[in-house]
Amino acid sequence: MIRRHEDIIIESLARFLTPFIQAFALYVLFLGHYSPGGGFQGGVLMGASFILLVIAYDIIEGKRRITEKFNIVLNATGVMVFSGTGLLCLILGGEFLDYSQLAAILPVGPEEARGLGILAVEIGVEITVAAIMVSIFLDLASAGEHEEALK
Amino acid sequence: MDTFFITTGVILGLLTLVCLYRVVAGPTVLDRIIAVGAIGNKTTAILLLMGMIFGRVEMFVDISISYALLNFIATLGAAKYFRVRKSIVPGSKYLKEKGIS
Amino acid sequence: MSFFVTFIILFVYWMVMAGKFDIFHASLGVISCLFVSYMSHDLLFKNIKSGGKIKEVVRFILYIPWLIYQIILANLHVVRLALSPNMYDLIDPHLMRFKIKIKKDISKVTFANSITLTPGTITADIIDDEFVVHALSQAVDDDLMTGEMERRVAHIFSED
Amino acid sequence: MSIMSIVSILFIAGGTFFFFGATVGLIRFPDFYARMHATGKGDTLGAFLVVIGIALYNLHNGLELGSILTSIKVIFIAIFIFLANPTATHAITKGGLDAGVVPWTKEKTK
Repeated sequence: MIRRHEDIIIESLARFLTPFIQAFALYVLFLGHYSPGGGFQGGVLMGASFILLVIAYDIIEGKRRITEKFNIVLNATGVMVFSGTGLLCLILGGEFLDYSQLAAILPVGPEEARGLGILAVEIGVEITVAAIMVSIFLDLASAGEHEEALK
Repeated sequence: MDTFFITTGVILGLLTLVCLYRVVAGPTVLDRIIAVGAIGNKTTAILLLMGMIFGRVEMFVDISISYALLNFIATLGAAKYFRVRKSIVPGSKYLKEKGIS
Repeated sequence: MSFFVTFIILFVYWMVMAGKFDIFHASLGVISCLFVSYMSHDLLFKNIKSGGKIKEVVRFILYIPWLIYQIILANLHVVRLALSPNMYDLIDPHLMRFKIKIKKDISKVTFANSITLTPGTITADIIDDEFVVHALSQAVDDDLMTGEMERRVAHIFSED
Repeated sequence: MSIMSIVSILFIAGGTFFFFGATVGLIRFPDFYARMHATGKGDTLGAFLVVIGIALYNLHNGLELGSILTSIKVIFIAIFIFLANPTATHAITKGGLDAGVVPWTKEKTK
């Protein structure tokens, strides 16, 4: 029922492209403040690379790489990174997401601390967006029954 | 040189509008997918031309790469989605049953 | 093995994309490339064999100019058909199928994409060692039947 | 006007011409397999030429590290288009074949 290697052209190209798309997604995340980009766009590209793999192979291969449980954990981790950074600022005596307070625990000045704080928040956004995209795609593509869809 | 870039961009934009006719009028879904893919290719080029006009190519090239990637994945996904639905054209027979060509 | 090769390729790619060579960005690059190569090191190279890769890459690069010449011919062919007023007399679309001799997956993929890019033919399907090709007019599949492209592709991946 | 800008103008104009041919083919050809021929080839070469022309023109102010890196990135787009476009063409054609769209042939119209 699940036919593997049904189309070697798409499969080879997906295998060739996926690492580069993922590296590009992380590039968009980390250099977002020099060029358009950031957490959301990087997360979309990261999720899209996974969707490309699922399209080229099948849903079983996708679930072998990221299981549903791990996906839920990733969702929660992203939100926790985001809100944890904000809460850390709150605990350190500033307002919510007031990154300059992070300088108290980091060995840098307030300006660099602000940049690092934004980076941490963007990492959280990226993880959440990628995980949510993947789970929405899996739910839609399989209509609730993962073995049936996109074979 | 800017005039040349703007002219090229306008021509490509008009071609995009012509492709839009196929998106609206295409008899089957696959025609629409092709036309959307063609529009995406032109948009990749138009984004780079816009970067040349504004003098910020290093910024627009990232948008262009992302656009090309997402366009490609969207085309593949649409093609795969309509492949598992066996009949697109009403009344057509499934080709594999009677053998191709 | 494939992990390290993937990491090196991705790191070069990252540094070219980033264009910033200070310690902070380089360490970010190392982190993200390690992450990506951990996630997908089995994708880029399925089974790496020692030797022969460099020769294939060189032969592939030497193949590209001939391919670009064929692509330009293909485009002139399509544009001439599209712009000619009596287009319906000139085109004769049909499906054809033929067997090929090359075995490796990568050769098949190269051959299929080359067929798609060259005059008047599109690879529609690959069933084991049989190609289904949609041709736009009768003259072009005679070109394909001479088998020159298949010989060239087989030469790249040393299958001749 | 240096030589490089003239060459890049030629490239971009050629790419626009092939885009034009592809679009006319997309409108005029009888069925979607034939339209596939127009877009799959014409758009590939058109986008490829335009992108290469832009990468060349980007270097006309002299060879600095930043502009060379930007040109390499632009050439990545060209390589990507070169790989991705035939694959998308193949995917749609296979989709049409599997979905049972009968190709238009000459005998049917007579």
